[in-house]
Amino acid sequence: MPFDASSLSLITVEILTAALGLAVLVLGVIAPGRGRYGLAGVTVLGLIGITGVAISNWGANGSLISGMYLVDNYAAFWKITFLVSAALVVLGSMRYVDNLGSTQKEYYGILTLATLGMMVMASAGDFITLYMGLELMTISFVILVCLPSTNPRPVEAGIKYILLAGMSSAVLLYGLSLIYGLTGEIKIYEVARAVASGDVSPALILGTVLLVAGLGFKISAVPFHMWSPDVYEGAPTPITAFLAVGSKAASFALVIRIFIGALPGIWQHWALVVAILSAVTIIVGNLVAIPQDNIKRLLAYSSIAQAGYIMVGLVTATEAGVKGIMFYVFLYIFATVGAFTVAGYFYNKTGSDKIKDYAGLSQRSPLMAAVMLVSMLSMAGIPPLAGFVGKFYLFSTIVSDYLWLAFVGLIMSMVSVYYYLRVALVMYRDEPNDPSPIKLTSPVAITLIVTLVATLFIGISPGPLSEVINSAAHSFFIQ
Amino acid sequence: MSFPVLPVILLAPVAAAVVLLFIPKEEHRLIKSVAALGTFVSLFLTLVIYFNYNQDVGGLQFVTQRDWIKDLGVTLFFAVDGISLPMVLLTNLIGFCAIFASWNISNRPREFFILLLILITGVMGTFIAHDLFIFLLFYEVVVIPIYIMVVIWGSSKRVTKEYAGMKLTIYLLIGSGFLLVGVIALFVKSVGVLGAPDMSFSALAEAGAQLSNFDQIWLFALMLFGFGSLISMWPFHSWSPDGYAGAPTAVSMIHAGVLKKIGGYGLIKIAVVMLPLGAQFWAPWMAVLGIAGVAYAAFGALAQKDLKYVVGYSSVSHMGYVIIAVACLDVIGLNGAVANMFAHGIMAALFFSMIGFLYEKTHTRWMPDMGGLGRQTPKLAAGFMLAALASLGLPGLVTFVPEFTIFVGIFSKYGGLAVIGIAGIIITALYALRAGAHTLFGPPRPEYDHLEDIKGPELVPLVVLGFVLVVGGVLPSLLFDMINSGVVPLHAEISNVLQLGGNL
Amino acid sequence: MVTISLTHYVMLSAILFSIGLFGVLAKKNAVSVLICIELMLNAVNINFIAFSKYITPADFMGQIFAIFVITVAAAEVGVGLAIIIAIYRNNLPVDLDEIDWLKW
Amino acid sequence: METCIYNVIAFYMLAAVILGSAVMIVAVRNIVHSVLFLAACFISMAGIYLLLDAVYLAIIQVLIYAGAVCIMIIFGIMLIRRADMKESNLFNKQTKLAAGVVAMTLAVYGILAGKTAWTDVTSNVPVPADSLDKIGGLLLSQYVIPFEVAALLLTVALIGAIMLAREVKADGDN
Amino acid sequence: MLVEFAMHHAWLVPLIPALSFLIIVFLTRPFEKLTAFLSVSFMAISCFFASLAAYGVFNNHELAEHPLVYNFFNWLSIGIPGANELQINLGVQLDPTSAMMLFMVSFVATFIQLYSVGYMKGDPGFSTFFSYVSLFAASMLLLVISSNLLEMFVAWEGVGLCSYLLIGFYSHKISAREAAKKAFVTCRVADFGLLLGILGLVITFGTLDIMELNDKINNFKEYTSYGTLTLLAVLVFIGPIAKSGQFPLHVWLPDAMEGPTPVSALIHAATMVVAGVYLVARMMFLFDAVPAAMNMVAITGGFTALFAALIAITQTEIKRILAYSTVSQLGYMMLALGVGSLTASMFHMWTHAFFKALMFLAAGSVIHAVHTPNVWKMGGIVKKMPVTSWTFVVGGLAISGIPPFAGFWSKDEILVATMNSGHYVLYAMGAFTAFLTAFYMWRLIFLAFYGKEKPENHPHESPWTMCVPLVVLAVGATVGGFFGMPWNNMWAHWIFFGEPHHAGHVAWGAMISSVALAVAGIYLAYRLYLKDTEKVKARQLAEKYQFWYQLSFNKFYIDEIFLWFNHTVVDGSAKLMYLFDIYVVDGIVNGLGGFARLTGDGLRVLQTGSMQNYALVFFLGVLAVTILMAFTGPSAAGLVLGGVM
Repeated sequence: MPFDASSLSLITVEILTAALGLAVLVLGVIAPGRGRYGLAGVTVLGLIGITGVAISNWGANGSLISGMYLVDNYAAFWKITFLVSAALVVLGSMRYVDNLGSTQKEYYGILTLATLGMMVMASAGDFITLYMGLELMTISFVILVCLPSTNPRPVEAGIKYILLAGMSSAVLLYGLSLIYGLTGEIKIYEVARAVASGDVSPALILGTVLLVAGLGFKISAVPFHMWSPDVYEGAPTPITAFLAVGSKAASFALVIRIFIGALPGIWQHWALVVAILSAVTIIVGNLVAIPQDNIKRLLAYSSIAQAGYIMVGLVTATEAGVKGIMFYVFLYIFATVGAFTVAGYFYNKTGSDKIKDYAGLSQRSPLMAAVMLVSMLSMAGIPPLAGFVGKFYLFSTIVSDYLWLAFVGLIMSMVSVYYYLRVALVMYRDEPNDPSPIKLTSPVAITLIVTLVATLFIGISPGPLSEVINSAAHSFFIQ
Repeated sequence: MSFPVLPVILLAPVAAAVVLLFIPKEEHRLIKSVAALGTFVSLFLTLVIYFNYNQDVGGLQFVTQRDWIKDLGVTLFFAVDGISLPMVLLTNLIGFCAIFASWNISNRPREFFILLLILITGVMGTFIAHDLFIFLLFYEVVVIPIYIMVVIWGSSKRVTKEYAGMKLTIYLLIGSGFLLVGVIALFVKSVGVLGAPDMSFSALAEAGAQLSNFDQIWLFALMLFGFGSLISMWPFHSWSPDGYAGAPTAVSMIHAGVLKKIGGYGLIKIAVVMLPLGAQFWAPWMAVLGIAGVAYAAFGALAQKDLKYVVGYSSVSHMGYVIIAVACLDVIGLNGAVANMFAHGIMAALFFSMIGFLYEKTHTRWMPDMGGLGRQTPKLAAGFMLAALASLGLPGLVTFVPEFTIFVGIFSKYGGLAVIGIAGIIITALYALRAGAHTLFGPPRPEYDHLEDIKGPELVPLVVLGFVLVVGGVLPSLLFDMINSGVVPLHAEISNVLQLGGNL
Repeated sequence: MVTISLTHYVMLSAILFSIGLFGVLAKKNAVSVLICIELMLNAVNINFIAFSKYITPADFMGQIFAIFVITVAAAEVGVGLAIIIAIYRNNLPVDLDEIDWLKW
Repeated sequence: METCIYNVIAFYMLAAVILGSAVMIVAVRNIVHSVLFLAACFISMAGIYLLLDAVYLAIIQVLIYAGAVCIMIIFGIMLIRRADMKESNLFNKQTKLAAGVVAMTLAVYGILAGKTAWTDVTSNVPVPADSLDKIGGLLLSQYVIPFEVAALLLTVALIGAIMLAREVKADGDN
Repeated sequence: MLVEFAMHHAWLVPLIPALSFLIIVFLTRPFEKLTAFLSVSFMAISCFFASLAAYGVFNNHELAEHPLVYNFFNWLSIGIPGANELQINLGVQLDPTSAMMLFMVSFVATFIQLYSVGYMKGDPGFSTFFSYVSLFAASMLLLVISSNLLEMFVAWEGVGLCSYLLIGFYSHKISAREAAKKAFVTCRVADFGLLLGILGLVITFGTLDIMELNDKINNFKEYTSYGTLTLLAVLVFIGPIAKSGQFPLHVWLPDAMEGPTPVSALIHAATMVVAGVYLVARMMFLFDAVPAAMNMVAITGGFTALFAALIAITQTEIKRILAYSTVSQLGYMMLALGVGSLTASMFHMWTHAFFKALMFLAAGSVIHAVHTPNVWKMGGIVKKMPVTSWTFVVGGLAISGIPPFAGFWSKDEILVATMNSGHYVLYAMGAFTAFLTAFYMWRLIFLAFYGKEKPENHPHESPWTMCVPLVVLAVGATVGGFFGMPWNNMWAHWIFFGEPHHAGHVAWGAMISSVALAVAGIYLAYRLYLKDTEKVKARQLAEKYQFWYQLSFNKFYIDEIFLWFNHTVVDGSAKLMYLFDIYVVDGIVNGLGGFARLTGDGLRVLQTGSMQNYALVFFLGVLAVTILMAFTGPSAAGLVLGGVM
C-alpha cells in the first residue's frame, strides 16, 4: 500500500534527528573557523529538543506501512534512551573533541546520524529496515572510532572494528536470509507466526545460531566479544562511551525484537544457549577485568560483564524479562556515561589512562572521584545505587528455573566489586603525585552531576521508572 | 506515636553528615561535636522509645509505612519489636561511643566522620526495616564506607590494611550474594503463593511457611551461608580477625559490636521465622558449627599476641554461642541468643575502644612488649579490666546472664555439644585474663611513663559502656523482659508451623 | 540432476560464503580481507535472490533486500579502503598480523 | 522450474566459474590478480541472477560491483603503492587452523542446510515480467524507510571516507 | 523488734559493704583517712545487723527444720509462663548455718579491716585495697544468705573476682600477677563443673531454689534416675574442690599468699575458702540422697588433710606453712561433711576462722617487722613482740587441739563423728594429720618466736590498731570452743542435719587419744627445733629421707604438672588451631582469590591483539553455539542426529 502522509507524524522523531544531523554537517562546513564550538551547542540543544518531542508523543502507538516500522511505547522508550545518552555523551565530550583537530566539523553530524541509526533499529518492524539501521549505526561508529586519523591508535581500532563488523553483519545477513527462506516473510511478527506454526527444521536452527552470533558480536557476548576491549581502548573516550552505551542499548533493543519478537516459537531451543552464553560472558567479563591496569580497558571488560547480566533478562522471554532488560540498560547508561566522562576528562587533563595515575583523585577533584565511584558501584550492584534494583529485577525472572545462573550472576557481581574497589582504593587512599586540583568545565560538570543524581535517584526510589518501563514492556507484546 | 520517630532516629546521623559537608576541613573540634550531636539525638530518642515500648502488647510498634516500589511490593516499613529495639539501642550506644573513641583522629577527620555517620545509619537501618528489600538495601550499603575507612585510616600489622579491607568487603559481599539469591528465590516463590508481590517480613513469613519442605531447606541453606558469613560462623570466620586488626578503632567497634549482630538478627528474624522447616533441618548442623566456632576461636584467641586479634577471635567465639542458641529454636535459646548479641556488642565495643586508646598512646598492640600500665594509666586500665572480665562472662556484668540462659537452652537440647561450649568459658578466662594481666599488671615499663591517662571526651566510651555493662549485669530483667516480649510471639509462630510439619 | 532446485543455490551460496570466510581468516593483507568480506556478502545475495525466486516470486522481497545489501557493501568497501589508506599514512604495516598494539 | 537442459548446463558452468574465481582470489599471491578474479566472479554471479529471473539485479551487480567496487579497490591498492605487488597477498600464521574451522563450518552448514526440505515450501508461481518498475514502485512505497536510511548511510560513508583518507594539510587548521 | 527487722531484711547485711565499695570507688578515693573510717564503720554496722539476725535465728528453734525464706527481688524471668520457663529471683534463706556464717564472716571481716588500716598505711593503693575488701565482704555475705543456687553462683564468682584483685594487689610483682591469674583460672575450671551441676539441676528439677530442690530431691525418683543424680552431686562438688582448696585443685591457695597479709587472713583463711564447705553444707540433702557422693566428699577431705599436712612440715615460709595448714583444716571440714556430721564441720569452721585469722594477722605483723617471710631467718621474736607472739601461741595451741582451746573441741567432734560413722581408715588418717598439725605448727613457733635472735632483724611491736584485733581473735580462739563442748552441746542443738545430735554422751577414748597425739607432736617439734639449737638433728633427718623431703618440699610436683599441662596441651593446641586457621581456612580463602586472579590473567592473554584471531574465536564460538543448540534443544537432538545419520 502506498505511503500515506498522515502517518508521517509517527516518525517525527526520526525525521528531526536526520534533519539535525544533516544541518550540523552543513553548518560545520559553512561556519567560520572559531564558530566550531557552537556546533556542539547546537547538537546538544537539538538532541534535548528531540527528546522533548519524543517524550511528548509517548503514547502514540501505531505501525507504519503495515508493520514495516513499529512505533510503540517500547520503541519510544528506547528512542528516549538513545537521545539522552547521545546528549550526555556530546555534553561530556565538548573539550575532548576540540583537540581532535580539523575533523571536528563532521564529528557531531555523524554522531547524530548514528543515533538515528539506533532509532531505526529500535522500531524496525522487518528485517530490511532492521539491517539498514544496524549498518547506518555501525558505519558511523567506524568513522567516529577512527578520529583523529592522524593518531595510529584509533585507526588501528577502526580497521579492526570495520573488518570484524563487516564479517559479523555478513553472518547476521546469512541468518536473516535463511529465516526469510524458511518462512517466506521478512516482517518480524509474521515470521513469529510462521515459526510458531511450522516445525523446527535444521536450517532454522542454523539461522538462529547465525543470528545469535551476529547480534552477540554487537552486544559483545563472550565468544564474540574479542573486538570490544581493543576498540574501546583505541577509540577516543567519548566515542567509547557512546559505543558502550548507545550501540549496546540499540543492539539489545534489536535482540529483544528478534528473539522475543520473532522467534518465541522455538524459545526452548535458544533459551538454554542464551543462558549459557550469558553466564560465560559474566564470568569472563569479570575475571579478565581483574588484572587490567588501563581504566578504559577495565571499563570495557566491565561493560562486557554488564552485557552478560542484561542477557539474563532474555532467557525467560517473558514480559518481566523485557522489563528487566530495559530497566537495567537505562541505569547502565548513566553509570557508563559517568565513568567514561570522568576517564575522558582525566585523559584530557593529564593525558593518561593508567589507573595508577588516578592516585589521590578524591583530593584533586572530589566530584570526579565520587562520580567514578558511584558509577562503578552501581555497575557492581551495591544497594543504594541503581545497579542493585536492576539486578534484582533481572535475576528474579530466572530464579525459578535457571537458579545456577542467578548464582553465577550474583557471585560474579560481588567479585566485580574487587576491581572496582581497587580503583576506589587508588583514588581515595593514595596521595596524588601532583596535587593541583582539576578544574571542571561547566558542561562536563553538568554531565557528571546528571549521571550521579540519576544513579542515586533510580537506586533509592525506582518506583516511577519501573511504572514507565512496565507500560513500555507491555506494549511490546501486544501487536 | 504519630510523630515518625524511627525515620528521625535513622536520619539524624545522616543529617549530621550532611552538615559536616559544609564545615571546612580544619575545624576538627566543630566536626567532632556535630557528629557527636547527631548520634546523641538518635541515642536519646532510642532510649525514649525503649522505655515507653509497652512490652505486654509486644509486636511491631512505632510503625511508619509508605509504598516504595509497587511491582515488587516493597514498602518503606520501619517498625520496632522486642528483638529489634535492643539492637537499635545497641547500635546507637556503640555509634555514640565510637565517635568519642576516635576523638583524636588527625588526618582528614571530616571524611572520617561522614563515613562513620553513614555507617551508623546503614547499620541502624537494618534493625528498623521490616521489609526484606529495604533490609537488604541497608545490609549492603554498609560495606563500602567500611572499606574506605579501613583503607585510609586502618593499620597494617600482620596483614596490610588493603588486604584486610578487601578481604572484609569481598567476603561479606559474597556472603550477601548467596543471601540475595535466597531472598530473590523466596520472593518469587512467595509471589506464587500469596498472589500479590509483598516484601514485608510478615507476608514473607506467611508465604515461607507454606513452601515445600525441600524448598525451605535449600533456601535456608543459602540464608545460613549469607548470615553465617556475617556472624562469622565457623568455616566462614576468617575475615573477622584480620578485618578487625586492620580497621580503625571506630570501625572495629561498630563492626564487632553491631554489624555481626545483623547476621544473628537476620538469622532469627528472617531465616528462622520465614523458613521454619529449613531451620529445623539445619539446626543440628548450626549447633555443631557454632560449637566448633566457640572452641576453635577460643583456642585461636589464646595463641594471639596482638590485642585486636585476641578480641577478634573472642568475638568469633562468642558468636558461636549465639549460633548454637539459635539452633535450639526454643524460647530460652532465642532469648539467650538475642541477649548475648546485645551483651557481646557492648563488651566488644568497650574492649576495642580501650585497645584503640592504648594503641594511640603506646603505638603498639603487641602484648609481649607491654606491661605494667595499671599504674601509669589507671582509668584506661580500669576500662580494659572491665572489658576483659566482661568477655569472660563474670556474673554481675551484662555478659553472664545471657550466656547462662544460652547454657540452659542448649544443655537440654544438645547435651554433648553444650559441655564443650561451657568448657569454652575456661579458655575464655585464660585468654581474657592473659590479655588483661599482660598489659596492665607486672613491672611498669619506663618508656611508658610519659603516658597521660584518658581524660575528657575519651572517657565517654568507658563511662557509657561501663554503665550499661554493670547495670545490665545487676538488673538483667531490663534487657530480658524486652527481648522476651519479642521472642515469645516469634516462637509461637515457628512452633505452630513446626507442629503442622509444613505441607510437603 | 535433471532440474536446478533451491538446494543447489543454497549449496552454492554456502560454499562461496565459506571461501570468503577462509579468505577473511587467512589472508594477511587488509585489502584482501575486505575483498573476501565482499564475497561473503555476495554469497548472501545469491541466497536472497534464490529464495525470492523460489519462495516468494510474487513480491520481490529477496531482490529488494539484495539491492540494499549491495548498497551497504559498497559503502563498506569505501570506508574500509579509506581506513586502510589512513593506516598506510600513519605508516603502520598494512599486514593485519602486525597491527596488535591494542591487546590484553 | 526450468526443465530444459540449457539452464542446467548454464547453472553448472556459472557455478564453476564463480567458485573457481573465488578460490583463485584467495589463492593467488598478487593482490591485483585477485582483484581481477573478483571482477570475474561478480560477472558470473550476474549470470546466475539472470538464471533466477532477477534481471534488474544482474544489471546492478555488473554496474556496481564489477565496475565501481573493483575499480575502487584497484585505486586503493595503487594509493598504498606497495613496492612489489608480488608478495602482497600472503597467508598469515593461522591459515591451517582457519582452514580447519572453515571446513567444519562448511560441513555443519552443508548438512543443516541440505537436510532442510526446502522443496515443500517452494511455490511455483512464475516471476512477473516487468520486474524493473515493480521494484522501483516498491522501493519508494513499501520500503521507503530503508531507502532513506540507505541514502543517509551512503552520505555518511562518503563523508567518512573523505575525512579519513584526505591529506592532512600541514598547518591543520584546528 | 529490731531483731525481727534484721531477720526480715537480712539482705541489708551484704548491701552495706557494697554501698561502701561504691562510695569509696567514686567519692572518697583520694582521702585515705576517710576511706578507712568509712569502710570499717560500714563493716561494723553490717556486723551488728548480722549478729542481730543470728541472735534472732538462735532464739527460735524451729528455723532449723524449715528455714525462713523470702524473695526480695525478681531477677530474671524468661519464656512462656507455665511452659519451659526460667524464673530466677534473689532471695534470703536464714537458718542456723547461714546465721552462724553471717555473723562469723562479718565479725572477722570487721576486725581484719581494722587491722589492715594499720598494715596498709602508706601504700599507694590504700583506698583501692579497702574498696576491694568491702566488695569482697559484700559478695561473701550475699553468698551466705542466698536462697537460690544461681544467686550463690553469682556471689561465688564475685568472691573469686575479689580474690583475683586482692592477690594481684601488688600488681608490679610478676609473681603476684601470675598467682592471681592462677587462682582465678583454677576457680574458673571448678566453676565449669559447678555450672554444669547447676544446669543439670535446673533442667531436671526445673528450679534453682534450694528449698524447692530440697523437697524435689527427697523424692527424686519421679524426676530422674539415681545415676544422673550422682553425676549432678559430683559435678556440684567439683566447685568446692577448687574454692576450698581440696586435693587436685588446691595449687592456687599457697601461691595466693602473694597478696597482702590481711587479704590472706580474711580470704584465704576465714571466709572465702570456707565458701566451698558452706555450699556442700547447704546442699547436704543432695549429697545425703547419694551415699556414693558422700563417700567421695569424705575421702577427698581426709586425703587433702593428710596431703597438706605432709607438705606443711617441710615448708620454710611462714605464710606458706599457714596456707597448707588451712588446706589441711579445710580437708578436715570436708571430711566432717563427708561422714554426715554438719555440726562438727560447722563447729570446726567457726573455731578455725578465729585461730587461723589470728595466726595470719600475727604472721603479718611479724613479716611487717622482720621484712622476710623465711622462718629460718627469724628467731626470738617473743621478747620484742610479746603481744603478737603470745596471741600466735594461743592460736598454735588452738589449732593443734590442746583442750581448753577452741581447736580441740571442734577437731575432736570431727574425729568422733568419723569414728561413729564407721570410716576407720579416715579416722586413722585424721588422727595422724592431727599429730602432723601439732608438729609443723610448733616447729613454726619454735623457729620463729623462740630460739636465739638473729642480729640483722630488730623487730618492734606493731601499733594498737593491729594488736587489738589480735587480742580479740585470741579471745575468740580460746572461748570459741566452749559452745560445742560435748557436755552441754549448745552447738549441736543449733546446727544439725537430720536428727539432732544426742547430747551428753562423751567419747572419752577419742578425746584422750587426740590430746596425746597433739602433745606428742609438740614434743617432737620441741626436740628437733628448740632443744638442739643448731637444728642438727633436723638436718640429718632431712638428708636421711632425702627423697621424701624433696618430694614434700616441692609440694609433690603438682604445680609443675599443672604448668606443664597448661603450657604444652593448652597453649600447644592453641598454636596448632591458630596455624590451622591461618594456613588452611585462610589458605582456602586466599586460594580462591588467587585462582580468580590466575584465570583472569590466563583469559587476558587470549586477547592477542590480532584481528584475525578474534575472527577465528568468533567462528569457533559460532560452531560451539551450533553444537550446543543442536544437542540441547528438546526435539532438535533427534532431528539433527536423524539428519546426520
